[in-house]
Amino acid sequence: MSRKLGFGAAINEAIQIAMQTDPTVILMGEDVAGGGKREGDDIDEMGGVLGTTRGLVKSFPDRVLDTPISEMGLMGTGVGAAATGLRPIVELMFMDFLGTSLDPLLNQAAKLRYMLGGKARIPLTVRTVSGAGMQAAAQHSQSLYWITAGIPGLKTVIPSNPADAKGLLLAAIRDDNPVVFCEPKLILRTSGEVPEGDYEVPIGKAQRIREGHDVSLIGFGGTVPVCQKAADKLAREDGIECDVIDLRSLQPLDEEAILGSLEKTGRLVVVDESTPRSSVASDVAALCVDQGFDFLEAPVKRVTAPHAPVPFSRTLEQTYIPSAERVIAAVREQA
Amino acid sequence: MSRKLGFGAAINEAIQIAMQTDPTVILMGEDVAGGGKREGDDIDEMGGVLGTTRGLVKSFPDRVLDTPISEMGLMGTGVGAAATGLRPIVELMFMDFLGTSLDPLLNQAAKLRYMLGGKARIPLTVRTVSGAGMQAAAQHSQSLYWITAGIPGLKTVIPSNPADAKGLLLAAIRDDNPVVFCEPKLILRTSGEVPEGDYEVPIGKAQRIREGHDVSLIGFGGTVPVCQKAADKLAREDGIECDVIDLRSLQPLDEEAILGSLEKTGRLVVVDESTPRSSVASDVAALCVDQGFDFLEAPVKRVTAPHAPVPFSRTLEQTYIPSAERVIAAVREQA
Amino acid sequence: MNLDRTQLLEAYRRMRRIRSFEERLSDLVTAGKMGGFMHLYLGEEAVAVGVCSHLSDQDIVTSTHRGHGHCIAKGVGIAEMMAELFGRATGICKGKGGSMHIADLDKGMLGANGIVGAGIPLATGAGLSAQLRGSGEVAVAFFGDGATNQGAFHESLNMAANWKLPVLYVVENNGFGEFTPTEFVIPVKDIAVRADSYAMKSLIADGMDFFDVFEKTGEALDHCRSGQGPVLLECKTYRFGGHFVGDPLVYRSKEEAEDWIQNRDPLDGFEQQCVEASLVDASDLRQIDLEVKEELDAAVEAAEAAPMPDPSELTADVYFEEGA
Amino acid sequence: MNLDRTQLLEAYRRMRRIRSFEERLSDLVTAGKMGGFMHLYLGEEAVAVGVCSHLSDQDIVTSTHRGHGHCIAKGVGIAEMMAELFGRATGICKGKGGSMHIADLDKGMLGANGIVGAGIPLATGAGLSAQLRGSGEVAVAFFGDGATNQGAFHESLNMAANWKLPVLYVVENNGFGEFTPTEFVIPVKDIAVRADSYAMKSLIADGMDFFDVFEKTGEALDHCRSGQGPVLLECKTYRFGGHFVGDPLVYRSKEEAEDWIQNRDPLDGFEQQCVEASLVDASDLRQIDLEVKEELDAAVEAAEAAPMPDPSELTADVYFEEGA
Ligand SMILES: Cc1ncc(C[n+]2csc(CCOP(=O)(O)OP(=O)(O)O)c2C)c(N)n1
Ligand SMILES: Cc1ncc(C[n+]2csc(CCOP(=O)(O)OP(=O)(O)O)c2C)c(N)n1
Ligand SMILES: [Mg+2]
Ligand SMILES: [Mg+2]
Repeated sequence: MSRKLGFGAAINEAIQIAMQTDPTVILMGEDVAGGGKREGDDIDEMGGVLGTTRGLVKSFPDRVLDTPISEMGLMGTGVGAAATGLRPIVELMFMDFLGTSLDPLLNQAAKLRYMLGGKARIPLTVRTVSGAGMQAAAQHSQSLYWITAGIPGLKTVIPSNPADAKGLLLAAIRDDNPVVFCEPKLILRTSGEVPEGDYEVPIGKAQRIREGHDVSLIGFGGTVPVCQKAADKLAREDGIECDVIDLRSLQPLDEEAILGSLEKTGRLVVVDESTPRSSVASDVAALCVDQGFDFLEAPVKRVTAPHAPVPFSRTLEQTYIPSAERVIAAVREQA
Repeated sequence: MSRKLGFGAAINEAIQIAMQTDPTVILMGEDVAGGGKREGDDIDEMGGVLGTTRGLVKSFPDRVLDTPISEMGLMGTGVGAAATGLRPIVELMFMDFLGTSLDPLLNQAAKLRYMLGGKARIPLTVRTVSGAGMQAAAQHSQSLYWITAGIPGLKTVIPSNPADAKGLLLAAIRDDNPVVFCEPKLILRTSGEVPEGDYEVPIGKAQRIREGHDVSLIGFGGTVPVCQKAADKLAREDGIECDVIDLRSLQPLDEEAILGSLEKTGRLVVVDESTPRSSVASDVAALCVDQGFDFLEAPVKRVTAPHAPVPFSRTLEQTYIPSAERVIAAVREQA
Repeated sequence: MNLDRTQLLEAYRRMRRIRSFEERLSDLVTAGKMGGFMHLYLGEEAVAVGVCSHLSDQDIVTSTHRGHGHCIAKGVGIAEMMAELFGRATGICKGKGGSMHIADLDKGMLGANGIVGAGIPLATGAGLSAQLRGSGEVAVAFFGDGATNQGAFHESLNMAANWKLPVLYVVENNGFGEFTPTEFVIPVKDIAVRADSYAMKSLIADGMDFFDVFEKTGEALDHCRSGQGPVLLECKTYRFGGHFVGDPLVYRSKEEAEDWIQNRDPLDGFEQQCVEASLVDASDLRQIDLEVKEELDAAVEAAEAAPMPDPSELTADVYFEEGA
Repeated sequence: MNLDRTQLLEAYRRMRRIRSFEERLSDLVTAGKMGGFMHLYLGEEAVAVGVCSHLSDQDIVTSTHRGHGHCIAKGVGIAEMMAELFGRATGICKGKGGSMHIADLDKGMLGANGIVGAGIPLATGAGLSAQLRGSGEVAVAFFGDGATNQGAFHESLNMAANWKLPVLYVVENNGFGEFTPTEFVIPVKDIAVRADSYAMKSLIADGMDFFDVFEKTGEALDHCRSGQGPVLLECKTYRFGGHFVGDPLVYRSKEEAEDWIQNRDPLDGFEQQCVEASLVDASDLRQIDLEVKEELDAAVEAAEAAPMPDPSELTADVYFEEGA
């Protein structure tokens, strides 16, 4: 059974299920309850700055914790709690706030198990909103998953639709490793079919969402709809059939899926919302020119944001975000 | 005129010259003076945890500032001072401490000029020690230049010898952009010829350090000697002549130098001390398979650290660091 | 209190400008004419204006996500600000910054900041710069109660205290950080006590009372300027609107808000005190209200007519380039 | 003070173990037999042992770069520790952690930490976990005076105070952070006053006196365990050696150091108090000294004979893998 749910509602449902099925799951972050614990007849909760976690504090009053604005402290607290018997979901309101919360991820969560010779387990999930698209400007619009995906010891996932959001989040919460879960602004307001009940989408597996033999389009998160749109148009206008792959997981990377598609098509375009340097897009291209060298019939193209901060002005922001037009141009360039 | 200097002494000399020639240059960081301002006949300064800045506080007592252990605060203070008339050199003792100092770099220094529509200038230099090789273990051995190189608005440079260290640091200090200057542990104890006086090595220009027509070896910082060693052995044992390029600057990247070399050789191996994901190595490979596609005669190989934290044990650490043997194996694989 | 009539009228003009500017923004965002995350300063006008009335263009201020008030109090032009918020090429930041990054270095305004607490070390650096250059300038960091829970607050105040930097730290305690009441996340009644951790001077002002803020700021700046080091000034205030434009305000009681809005409006309070003491006439203030309205109409009209930024701007200003 | 003879002897044994273990390390590093960045706890033994004498294996401690003392005080075996510092496969962390990451979760020791201040939020999380699980356990964060200038300190203490977490924050004020005297970077005399920013209970102990540390810890833990929230305990102490092994110690006066070493040695002080009060005989202590020496000789011998880690270990333990 499934029904249509918004992206946020799917996430909310996943947390609800995780907390019901495991008493050690807690949710903490800035305003995840949001007034929810205040007394007063005319007082209600906000459930997060985007309303995603609304209702959870009512179901689990002791396990939904509003924290002070202290990202370093709250992230480190999450890591400490994860190492000692809880399974915390930490909300980092916007991914840009990695700036104030990096150490507990980079030097603690990611390394504790290794440094302790395998004795520790850090079942921590970090939920965070990433990317541009809401005119939130330079400090609230970054796609910094390239940082978390680059850090050994962390996993990073990014769903492209509500059903995957629910299943990937459940998998992330139940994973015994620290997992960063990105919620891209570009698709935060979309909705889609979401299965009922408890299910997981495995971490590390990409999904083919359109079958084609001419060119591989590799997208993830908010760029998946962009790839789909480009594929539609290329099929219609150029008769080019795209093999569209949704990575879903940025670390581990499903190398098999990427190389398998490349083997079939010989041409590949990777579409990444982040800036180009040190990017997942570069990793995909580098994989192709190493393991997939013999399959390559054309240059691998990366369609990314420019090497620039995210601008505020709507017209500039729209130019900043990878578009179907740019994907189409890249494909045509290859042909 | 030149004479032999250690890597640290070359850096010290550059700072000395910069402070002499510009009264707005200041040096701040944890223990950069190190007891140097204490009274007492039997008291002397340490000049940094590795002694690199020894003597500077005596020459410039007001402009060499020991800070509390407060990386976020001191980095942000550096940014604020840079925006308002000073030209600070901030020492981040180890690059791993980006974990506690990222925001002022990521969200302030790198973006202020852009966000302010071009009005601000941030002439900030961040000196930091990077990489493995001293058994300093997981939290004091990371090569995190892939993070700073990936952030639009920052520049990142990494010298491979004392002469470049001096010239690149002078260029960094005088650059009106925030520049991250890495001092790799692998070569911190080496010495070499260093010109006297005031000179700059331009940021953004790679340098060919060995000419060859068979394969391009791209290295930087501590991997340059590794490339040289591999090139020597390949010439001797296999008759393979390597074109060895020292990138010197990781952002901007000298794409012309990389592609020029690839055009000549058709084969390329990039050697990067950092972990493989979101790496400079991936960027170089991605550049090759895009702009250099027509030149490629073999897979581009990346020789990097594994996707793992840096281990403590000496034997493991030595296996962790890219070796000439691994470079040679990569080249032979390509042939 | 040593403000002459001209200064009083200017202070009122700036408070009124903030009030009218932001009421207009609220309308524009609600009407869908303006985008982005928009946080309004309504109700807190006396803090920014009370503090900035002591400052020159050379003194640096750093601000927050709630930064329009600080800009206007510091003398930034509302026409360029309005153009910025419309994302136009004529904006004070060429349309690239927006509400959370609005700034004007020419006026010593180093920027609104989308990162809570991040302005605090920047101001500390500006204070260090002033001290080392011997310029006699001061730096002022504005930030909220919530920001005092950030590590950057602690680290900065400690550094400034050690070095006796000329920095005034102004905490605008408006009772909330987003939707969370301050007392849920700060276990002390007065944030000012946090200065004691750094042996730093602190003061508390009624943030709804321009005159109290002005007086306490004067005392604080005397301390800073005379080389005695930084001061933490807590201004008790209240935001009349939501955390952002569009906030349904479900998390606070309507009564509480009404009480502040009806009885503690800083513009009303200013008028009452001035008129009672015969310092200015009410008619002077009405005249200013009118002028501000006209100024604002013109600003909106000009902004709406202005061009959007050229696409080439996307990658301009990322780096400073020699000769560019 | 309610310690019986067995407990006293065990406390002494742990202090002596720390002392002898680290003196040995110093020799080994100086002789070039051991690598890495090594920070010794010599002189501060009474702090770790005074505090940990109150703890069980279930109570969590987090530590610092100067972590051997906390490990030994918490009951971690010195043979496995020694093997770790030699980088052997038999090390407590399989040779992957080394001095700055030495840890043993089975003993509730969550790890030394190379990042100054980073253990503080980890302990806060362990306290939150204890509270939510209703386990009755406490968490203890050990950290230096220098670490109290980190944002993580401020943020953690504030959080713990708001939530009344069962966490004891122990600041080991040894007068220096690396080479910088504490008074250059902390403008208050007693770090304990920083607790006031969070309305948190604080206590000060003589860190060279086991009995004072033990007593104050007892008071603090009663407070934590009874649900009244966290405590900041400042222990005034001194490190007898340099910041790291190899430190030339040019930045502090020899007299100052000699005074502490000659007159304030925590082991001497312990012995004196115990013998004077006839709680134990000096001969008991000499017997322990001997046993510790033997234990140590064996540990070094075993470690030197142990194999280095297999190269395959390089990429093992990066992730937890189902069934692995
Ligand atoms: C580092 C960081 N964390 C969280 C946020 C999200 N955020 C924006 S404003 C705000 C509340 C700030 O509260 P306060 O400092 O009291 O200022 P006020 O909004 O009340 O003026 C929060 C949590 C942010 N922008 N930056
Ligand atoms: C985040 C971070 N900054 C700086 C350092 C370098 N460092 C290691 S120990 C130390 C001094 C710590 O002083 P304190 O907290 O007083 O502890 P002590 O060494 O005196 O025990 C410093 C600055 C570090 N390891 N981590
Ligand atoms: Mg507030
Ligand atoms: Mg200390």
